[in-house]
Amino acid sequence: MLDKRVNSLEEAVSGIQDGSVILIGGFGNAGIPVELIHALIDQGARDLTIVSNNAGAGRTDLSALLSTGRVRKIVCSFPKTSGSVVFDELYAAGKIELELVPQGTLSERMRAGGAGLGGFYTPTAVGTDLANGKETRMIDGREYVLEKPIKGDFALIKAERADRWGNLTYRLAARNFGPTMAMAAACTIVQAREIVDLGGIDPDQVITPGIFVHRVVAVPNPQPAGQA
Amino acid sequence: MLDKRVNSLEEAVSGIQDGSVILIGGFGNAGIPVELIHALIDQGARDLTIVSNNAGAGRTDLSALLSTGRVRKIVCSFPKTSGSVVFDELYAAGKIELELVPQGTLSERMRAGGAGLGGFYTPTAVGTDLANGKETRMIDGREYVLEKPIKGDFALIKAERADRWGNLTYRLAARNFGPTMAMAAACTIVQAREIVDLGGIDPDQVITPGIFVHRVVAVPNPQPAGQA
Amino acid sequence: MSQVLTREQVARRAARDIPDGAYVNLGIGLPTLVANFVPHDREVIYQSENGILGMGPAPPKGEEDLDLINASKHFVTLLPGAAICHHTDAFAMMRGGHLDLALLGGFQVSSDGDLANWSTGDEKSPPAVGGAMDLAAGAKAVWVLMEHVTRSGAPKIVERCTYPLTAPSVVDRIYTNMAVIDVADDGLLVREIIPGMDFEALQARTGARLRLANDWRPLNGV
Amino acid sequence: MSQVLTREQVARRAARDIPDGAYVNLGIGLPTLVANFVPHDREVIYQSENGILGMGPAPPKGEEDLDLINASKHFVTLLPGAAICHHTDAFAMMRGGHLDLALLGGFQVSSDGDLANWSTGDEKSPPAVGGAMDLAAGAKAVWVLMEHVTRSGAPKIVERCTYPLTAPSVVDRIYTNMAVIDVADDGLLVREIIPGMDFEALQARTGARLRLANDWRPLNGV
Repeated sequence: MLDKRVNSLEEAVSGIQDGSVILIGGFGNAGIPVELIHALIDQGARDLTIVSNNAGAGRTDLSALLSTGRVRKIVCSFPKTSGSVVFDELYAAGKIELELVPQGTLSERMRAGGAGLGGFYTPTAVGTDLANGKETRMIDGREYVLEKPIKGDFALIKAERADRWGNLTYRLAARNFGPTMAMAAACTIVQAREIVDLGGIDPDQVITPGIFVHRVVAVPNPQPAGQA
Repeated sequence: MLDKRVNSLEEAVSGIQDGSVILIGGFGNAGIPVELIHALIDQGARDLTIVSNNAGAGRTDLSALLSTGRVRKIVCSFPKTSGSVVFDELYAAGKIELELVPQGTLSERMRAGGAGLGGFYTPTAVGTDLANGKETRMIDGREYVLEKPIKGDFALIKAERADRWGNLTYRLAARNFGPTMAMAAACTIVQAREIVDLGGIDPDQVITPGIFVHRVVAVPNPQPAGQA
Repeated sequence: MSQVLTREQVARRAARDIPDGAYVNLGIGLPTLVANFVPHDREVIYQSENGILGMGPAPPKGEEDLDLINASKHFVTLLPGAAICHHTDAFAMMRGGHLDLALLGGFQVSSDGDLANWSTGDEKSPPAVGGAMDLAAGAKAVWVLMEHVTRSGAPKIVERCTYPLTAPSVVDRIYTNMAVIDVADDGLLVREIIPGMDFEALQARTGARLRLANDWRPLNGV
Repeated sequence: MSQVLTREQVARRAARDIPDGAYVNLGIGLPTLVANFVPHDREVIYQSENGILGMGPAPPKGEEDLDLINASKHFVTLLPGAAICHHTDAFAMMRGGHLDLALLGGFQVSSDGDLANWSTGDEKSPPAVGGAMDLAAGAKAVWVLMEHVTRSGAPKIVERCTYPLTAPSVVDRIYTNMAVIDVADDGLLVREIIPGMDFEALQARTGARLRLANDWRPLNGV
């Protein structure tokens, strides 16, 4: 029987090794897997590379993870926000490495990782500092930058509904990076507000097919992200 | 007011010029926009390049279009099927040009066209005749082939439900190439079984967002494809 | 004596030019105000990089939904006919040339239409780019809304940007608190100037050579 | 005297090795039969390139749905828990290494695991590749199910494929009507031979050098 459900947040994040690359969903405070991040903090893995659009706000979730000092590097598009107090301190102190990637390129690089591609040519960032040192190429009269795939060892994702095969739906703009990160990680770990029986999600309405998901844990009342 | 609905199949295919590249949805007989194809035949555009997974079956729809002699070239992955009688005759007579593309590469090339990418590296077809003459590259120890985007001047798509902004849903495996082709064409023309009011499709359940669609015509009782 | 436009007036002026039925992405800051001023008889579809097409106005207080925010992380609503997609598809819309218009803020715009709007090059502050580069490179047309000069009076329209570029040669039109300027193939063409300011005065506040359109008009903030 | 396996017996033998919970794509022809023989206590998820995950068996006559076909264009059903996706996502599954297993037919397999299964190189007939190359290049493991020799008795397991390749160095295991053979790093390793056939007889019907595994067993079609 194929059953991806696990009984606890602790079990959900078990086996995350030091040095892992972890993709963490969310944009602003929507779609952030708050409970999984706190379980990861409790689990204790260190020397992590985190790929996430923002670098945390307030003091909880991603900021709380950063403040443990266990994140070596963050790959993101928009680390500096009004609420990114923890990241700002670490960055100013030289205690965290930052790889800044344009948001669409970040998302597309993970998609390439998930889709088995070796890289792609994008017009984004051509002629800017963020293309410095990158290979460029003229194709049909337009200049493009070569970008390489990003793969995660793990992904932490927040979904609305799941079944035991790992099929997922999301709620509104909390979907954001979830479907792409799920594809791009060797082990995709999902917290879902609700786990339904097989067949409880209309096949036409599945957003992430279960093949991209490896563990599902129910978190019926998730906490909001970015709290003080 | 943004209203993509048109009142007739004739209006839906108006303005398709000779020499156009037309993406036509469908896999086997599922998802083929039969009525739009017959409207295109009536419309009379010639010297066409058709991009579609198969090359028609039976004597109707895509086969009927091919038999008009107005298709110069077909780009597809699987032209030869048990029912591809019309294509087989044209091909044997040297009356149609064929560009054979592995199915996933065909789909990915159209996606690249729709997503504004200049190309991508795929492992598919490496070391085979279908990579002959194509640029290859080692990336992280694996060999890849460079593939270029495909864009359509038009796409003909079959959907289940649409609204006047062009949002679409599809039914089961009739979805196939629809969402990707919709992204990849300058003018995407859709036949939908039903046109509903704005708000009649749950925002979380839209499969093709309206931005990728330009004309919608209602065809409440579409004919099956591939008839004799 | 000339009176420069308020931020609201700049937004109002730009709003007048958004065509009915356009797909539009509004950047953070001044561009966000534009939605308030689009004439009610036009149906404009707003896209947000986080996967929303068909954004509506801010919700009434107390009705905010944590799962419905825009790129500025402000609460929004959905219009009937809205669609949700994932991030990669949202950026396919942006990069792939599907948006009719991106209205963006700017630090500097050059006479070639180069845009600098993501970084002041301050090494102390961590850089943040978000979706600015994708949007600038990908939208069918890019309009920049900004003050004509900095607080200290330095021109923001320049021969060559000194701030790090967001994208080269992408800006089509500039709406400032003093003028409306097209970025044409042969340089900057002034379409409108605020009443009371003459061309020479505008040129004096601009770091690149301007030309005055034959059919130029007074810029009315409405 | 040895009795070669029927097509059904080959399918039945391969089915025994499919693990519980595996994501599997079954190629056109012989591999399609495998689904009929997977033990009922195993939950196997079948993927089809046209956007189906969780395919069930063929529908009863009269209950066919025109919108539910598999890669062979035969009517199928959906299991509870099935998911539909578009073609590009379906091939992301295939190319991206998400499928545990692809079971494919074969014209030829080489001792290096090269697979030829899409074209006989016949110039008169139009070529057709479908999803064969994506699947062969992308699945975590590729098993080939085929007759051991052609109708005229020529070996289909060869040192070097003479037919056009589908993908080089991808086959992990071969199930024929005479043997089960692993494609190991150091060559072809025979795991099972049909009763009554000895290694030398198998080698004589094979165009590449075989080695016999120490723990080889008789191949029972069950």
